[in-house]
Amino acid sequence: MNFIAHLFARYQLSHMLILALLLIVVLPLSMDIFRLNLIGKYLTYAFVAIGLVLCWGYGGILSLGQGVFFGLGGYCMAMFLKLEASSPENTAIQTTPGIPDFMDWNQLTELPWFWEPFHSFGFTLLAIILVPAFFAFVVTVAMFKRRVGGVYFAIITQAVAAILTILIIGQQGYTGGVNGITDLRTLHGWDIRTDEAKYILYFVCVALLFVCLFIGKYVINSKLGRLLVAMREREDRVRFSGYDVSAFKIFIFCLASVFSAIGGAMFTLQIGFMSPTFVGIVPSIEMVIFCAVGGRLSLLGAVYGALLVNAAKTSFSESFPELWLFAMGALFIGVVMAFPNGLAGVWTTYIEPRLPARLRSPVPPSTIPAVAVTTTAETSSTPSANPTVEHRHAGN
Amino acid sequence: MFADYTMTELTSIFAMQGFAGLTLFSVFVLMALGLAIIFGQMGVINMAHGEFMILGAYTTYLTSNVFSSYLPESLYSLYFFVALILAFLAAGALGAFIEWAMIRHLYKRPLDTLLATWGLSLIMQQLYRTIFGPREVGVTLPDWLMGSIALTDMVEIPINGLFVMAITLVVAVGVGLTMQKSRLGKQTRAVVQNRPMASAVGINTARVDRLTFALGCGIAGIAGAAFTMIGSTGPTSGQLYIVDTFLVVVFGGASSLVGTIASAFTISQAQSTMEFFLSGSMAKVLTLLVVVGILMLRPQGLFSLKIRK
Amino acid sequence: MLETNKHIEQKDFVLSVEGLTVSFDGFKAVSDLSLYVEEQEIRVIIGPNGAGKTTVLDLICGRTKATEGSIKFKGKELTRMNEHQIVHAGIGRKFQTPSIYEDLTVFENLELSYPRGRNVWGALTFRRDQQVIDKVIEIAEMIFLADKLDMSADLLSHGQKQWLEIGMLLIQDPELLMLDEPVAGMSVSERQQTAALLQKITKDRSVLVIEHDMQFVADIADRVTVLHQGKVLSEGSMERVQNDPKVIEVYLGH
Amino acid sequence: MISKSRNYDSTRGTRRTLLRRMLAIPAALALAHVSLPALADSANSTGLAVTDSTVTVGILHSITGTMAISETGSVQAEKLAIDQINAMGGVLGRQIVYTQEDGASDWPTFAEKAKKLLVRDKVAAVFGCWTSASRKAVLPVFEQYNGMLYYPTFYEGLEQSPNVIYTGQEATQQILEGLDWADDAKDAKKYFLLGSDYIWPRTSNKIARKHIESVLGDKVVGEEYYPLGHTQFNSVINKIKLKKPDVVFISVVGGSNVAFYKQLKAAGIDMTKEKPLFLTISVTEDEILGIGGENIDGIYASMKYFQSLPNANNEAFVKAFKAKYGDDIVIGDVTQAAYLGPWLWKAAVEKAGSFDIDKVRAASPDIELTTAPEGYVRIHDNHHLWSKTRIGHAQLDGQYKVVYESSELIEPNPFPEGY
Repeated sequence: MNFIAHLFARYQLSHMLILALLLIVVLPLSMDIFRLNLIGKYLTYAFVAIGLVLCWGYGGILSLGQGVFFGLGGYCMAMFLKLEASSPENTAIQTTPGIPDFMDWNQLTELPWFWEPFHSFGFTLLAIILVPAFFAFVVTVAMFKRRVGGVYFAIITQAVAAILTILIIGQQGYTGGVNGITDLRTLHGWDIRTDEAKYILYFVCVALLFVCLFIGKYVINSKLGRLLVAMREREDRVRFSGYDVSAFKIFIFCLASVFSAIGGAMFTLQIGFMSPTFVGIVPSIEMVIFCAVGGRLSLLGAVYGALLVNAAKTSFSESFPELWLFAMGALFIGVVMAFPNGLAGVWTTYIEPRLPARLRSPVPPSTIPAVAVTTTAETSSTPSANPTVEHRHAGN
Repeated sequence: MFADYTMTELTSIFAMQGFAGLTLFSVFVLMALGLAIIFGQMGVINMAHGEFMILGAYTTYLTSNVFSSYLPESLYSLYFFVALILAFLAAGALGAFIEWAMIRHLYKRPLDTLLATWGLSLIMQQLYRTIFGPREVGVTLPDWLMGSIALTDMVEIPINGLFVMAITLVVAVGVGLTMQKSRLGKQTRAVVQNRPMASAVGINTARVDRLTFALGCGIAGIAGAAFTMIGSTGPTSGQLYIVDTFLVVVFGGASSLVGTIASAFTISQAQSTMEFFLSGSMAKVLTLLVVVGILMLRPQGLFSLKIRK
Repeated sequence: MLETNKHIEQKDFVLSVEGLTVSFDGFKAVSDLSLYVEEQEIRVIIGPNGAGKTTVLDLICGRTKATEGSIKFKGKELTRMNEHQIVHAGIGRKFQTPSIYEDLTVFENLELSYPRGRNVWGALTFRRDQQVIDKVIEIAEMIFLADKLDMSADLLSHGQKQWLEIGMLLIQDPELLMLDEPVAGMSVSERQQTAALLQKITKDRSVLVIEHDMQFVADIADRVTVLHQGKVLSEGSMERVQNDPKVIEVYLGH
Repeated sequence: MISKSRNYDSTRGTRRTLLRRMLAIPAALALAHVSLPALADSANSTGLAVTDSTVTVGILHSITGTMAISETGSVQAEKLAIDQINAMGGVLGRQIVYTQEDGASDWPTFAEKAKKLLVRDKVAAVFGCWTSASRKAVLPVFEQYNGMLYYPTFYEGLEQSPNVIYTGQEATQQILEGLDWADDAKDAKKYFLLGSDYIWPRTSNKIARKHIESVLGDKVVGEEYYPLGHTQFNSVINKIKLKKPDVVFISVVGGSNVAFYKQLKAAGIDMTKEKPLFLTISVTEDEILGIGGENIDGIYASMKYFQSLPNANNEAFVKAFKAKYGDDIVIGDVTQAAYLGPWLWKAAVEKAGSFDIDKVRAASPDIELTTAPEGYVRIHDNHHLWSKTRIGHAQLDGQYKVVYESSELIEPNPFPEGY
């Protein structure tokens, strides 16, 4: 019982349960598959937002190029699905049957070497994790070792996003160009376009999201999480406590990029195509705003942020498309200026304290570890559950 | 690739290509100067910089319309000069307002200025779209700006390119003098180096911030007005410039105006040379890659003093 | 005297700095400086503002890279090592202004400094076991903060923050401790407590201190090095240094 | 003309969608298919948004984002056509109501909105999309949910869906005639190909190169691509000067156009001298509005429609368009093609006597429109239009003067053999 209580506290399980209830029970029951599929799409952005909470909220590393990793994950998955959709029987009318249609249009006569391994689903799954992680490592290792941070890092990630977009569009024989990779049909013979498939993929997406949430929570609760908070304000001190700061930054950035890539892969599966529009600067910045709206220090907040902003975008653009950009812009400015900790900040500072005690999270926000030292050495709290911490960060 | 051409042809092409590089250089300097002031001196990242430029472009468009509708035709050839000044004032005034309403609350959070100004850029884009329509507007140029000077049969120097260079020169010298000699410039540098101390010796730091930001935005406005000669004017045109501009500033070593100019020169020459030998897309990718690569190895940029931390 | 020292076996020195030079755009902040610290010695560096005192500490702990010269710690060359590697070698550094994690509690501050789980994997799998808790409490008692363990660090007084930072170094158990103005901004009673603390903690390690407070220096120093314009002006016992005409010239001459 | 394999492809597509419909729609509806088509309740029982007095269609274009520049004209034309049809009494006695969605220049948004229009709004037809990328994004949606898309833009071809009617020209229709004209009337021998870097210019230039080299026996002296939105063209202008082509064949799109022509003019190239001759397939009257007539005076364009086309249909169309949207408005090729969409749909519905998608599809081939502003069009079995190609000569006032017109309707050939 104690152990369970401990888990509850440590992972904010009650909050997780509410989210799970919402995503697994309430939404699927109250929505048709069209809307639910949309929710599934929003959730793929939530993966990116969760990653941003880790690397931006906790690590202080703002990346304006998360779309790059979303895209890499998505493209890996899309390459596999496209190869399956381009079987020689399906593409018999082409000059070269058996290669994707856009390659045929671009006069390629054989599959490029880097496409070959994507015939294997196992390799594809590995690639979805490893390719973005490797890419993130290459991009960051030089910079973090040389202590490039903050604004400079943000601008360089932006440039990386620009480079990759131009490359993908320019090398259309290999990548599908600006159209992206479209018309994906089956996964191991299973038609991913049917309603049943959409339901199943939605639940897979939710399950993976919770896996990422738990990994994120674990990282934040670990000493590494506290080190990130420490690094954000006193990088030198961390270094002089004997930690290789760059290694931690590289790790958290790679982790965030892997989360983004999983989101991208789930996007491809649920929506049925992948295109370079995700890799660019604009979607990358939008993903930052999902995270900011939800609260840059709250993993769960990031999920709600992604859901709410996108739901608002969809409903707004159905009724007043012109107003949408105004609303979006105002949202950016408002959140940054008035609520730097987003919805989660509003919740912990304004709403939660007024709730009856039993509705609050199991660990009262004021609990801090030394209580653990004197009473039960097991309990602990997370930085995100501590409103003073968040509030103070707002002023930094 | 040159075997089929005569020496004269090659010489003239290289001359023209050099000029093309210089034009690109001027364009980069104009784009980057305003940003270099705001980012380099104040540490604020203005993602709406492109939209301030387009404000200048729309101001030029409006001025041209007013001149052609209400003023005698003889004055029309001069409208561009009026437009340049109006563009500076319009963008500067908006900049001052934005600084007051938004930026000054965020000085301690540079990454957040980035997000807030991105929001601002969305709003400005939609405003342009609502006011001027989603289509590009055609800015009519006075005739004297349109032609070219033929030096030889092959070598023709575009007048608007020369004019852009002239504007760039004037603006760059003006900014240099302002920052080095004028009261505002000295105060700005004082505030950059030590804000509390500057405040203690009686400098109104809030006013300096506002004027610096307004100056940066005003220069963006001039850049936008100048770009009507060579580029398009539409609600989203500004976004095209933002990545290039930031890279020029960062590559130059953010706090140094000389660095910005040197970096604009390096990048523009590299890009224009590569464009000639490779395809346009690959030239762009290669230029960006080299710049990013160098920045990874030398994060402080081309020009920066080695200082005690 | 320096010359003779040099030929004594180097093993006696915990730290030997030789010919150290660093220049910032031509300005030599430290110039051809040599310095030797023995085991269990408390060495105090004094000197007027801009003498290069803090820069010397920065150079030793790897924060600034030397232009020339060598820094050997227990026979290991430090100039090519990173900050964290230097820490692992056994050097701890306290900054001039208290450098603690204000978003975290006193307990967490100390815990983070505990020398275990210092790589990514170690940090992920680090567990707060009894050993860690005991050590944290032990150190906290030493730095007079045992009753403030669960307080957020930014609520501490200035002096307490200085102590906390010292505690964060102690928990690493370094062989060489470098302190930059440890009593600056402290009240008289806090100053006395700090002096006692320093006496206690230097029993089994060497300490390099920068300090302006001459009374405090006299209380703790084994030997004193005077820096001026990036060079060693004088070195020896407090008494000897105080009577050195060159030192008097620099401090009182103008 | 269409090879056997293409026929196989299109029937296979139809069978696939039919099969899906059989699964999706209760047998009762299948029975309704055999009842008299003109009966009101049969039209209302297609599962589409059709009532006794109205039928709902969708309009899906970008009205925000970078593509809003181009797509605005299409939206206006489609609304005008719908108004005119309604004024004439509607379709099968029903007034057309439209639901407009914003694709926001973002391909996934297009897919999302297309799905919304088909699944939730159950529209009887969708008029929309502009870029190839947005069409590719919505295509699986239209095939899966069996909708009908009327797509207005001239495009690269290589596609033929049972669920799309392509009212613009595919690449061969637009390009080959223009190149033949340049070779024949202007005696061009050397060509320089220039485009924005994406699929349409690349495919177009691929076809153009093949035609120039194999059919005309001429020479391509350069082929260049610049990223979308690029604004610095001085280097390529220098290359053009160096290579001295007879014709520069241009497929640059969007804001880049403005930069390109302004810089061309400033570099001392007088386009009216036709040395070299500039032949574009991407600049319509819409784009000239942004470029400025004085900057582009003298170039040629190869398209199926120009605002200045001298025929009665077009004069009425231009008049109606200006009456609705103001005298300053201009009409380009795509705008006219978008205008055809609702009319072609109306004709097909009336021929089928039903709004049912499958019946409309079956009725579509050989639908002809004698009232089209471009003159006369007819839907080919491959869902593209038979149309004429014209060469326009850009004038100072921003209009094209038609200097050449193909003598026959040109057959659409989206999968050209040998290209």
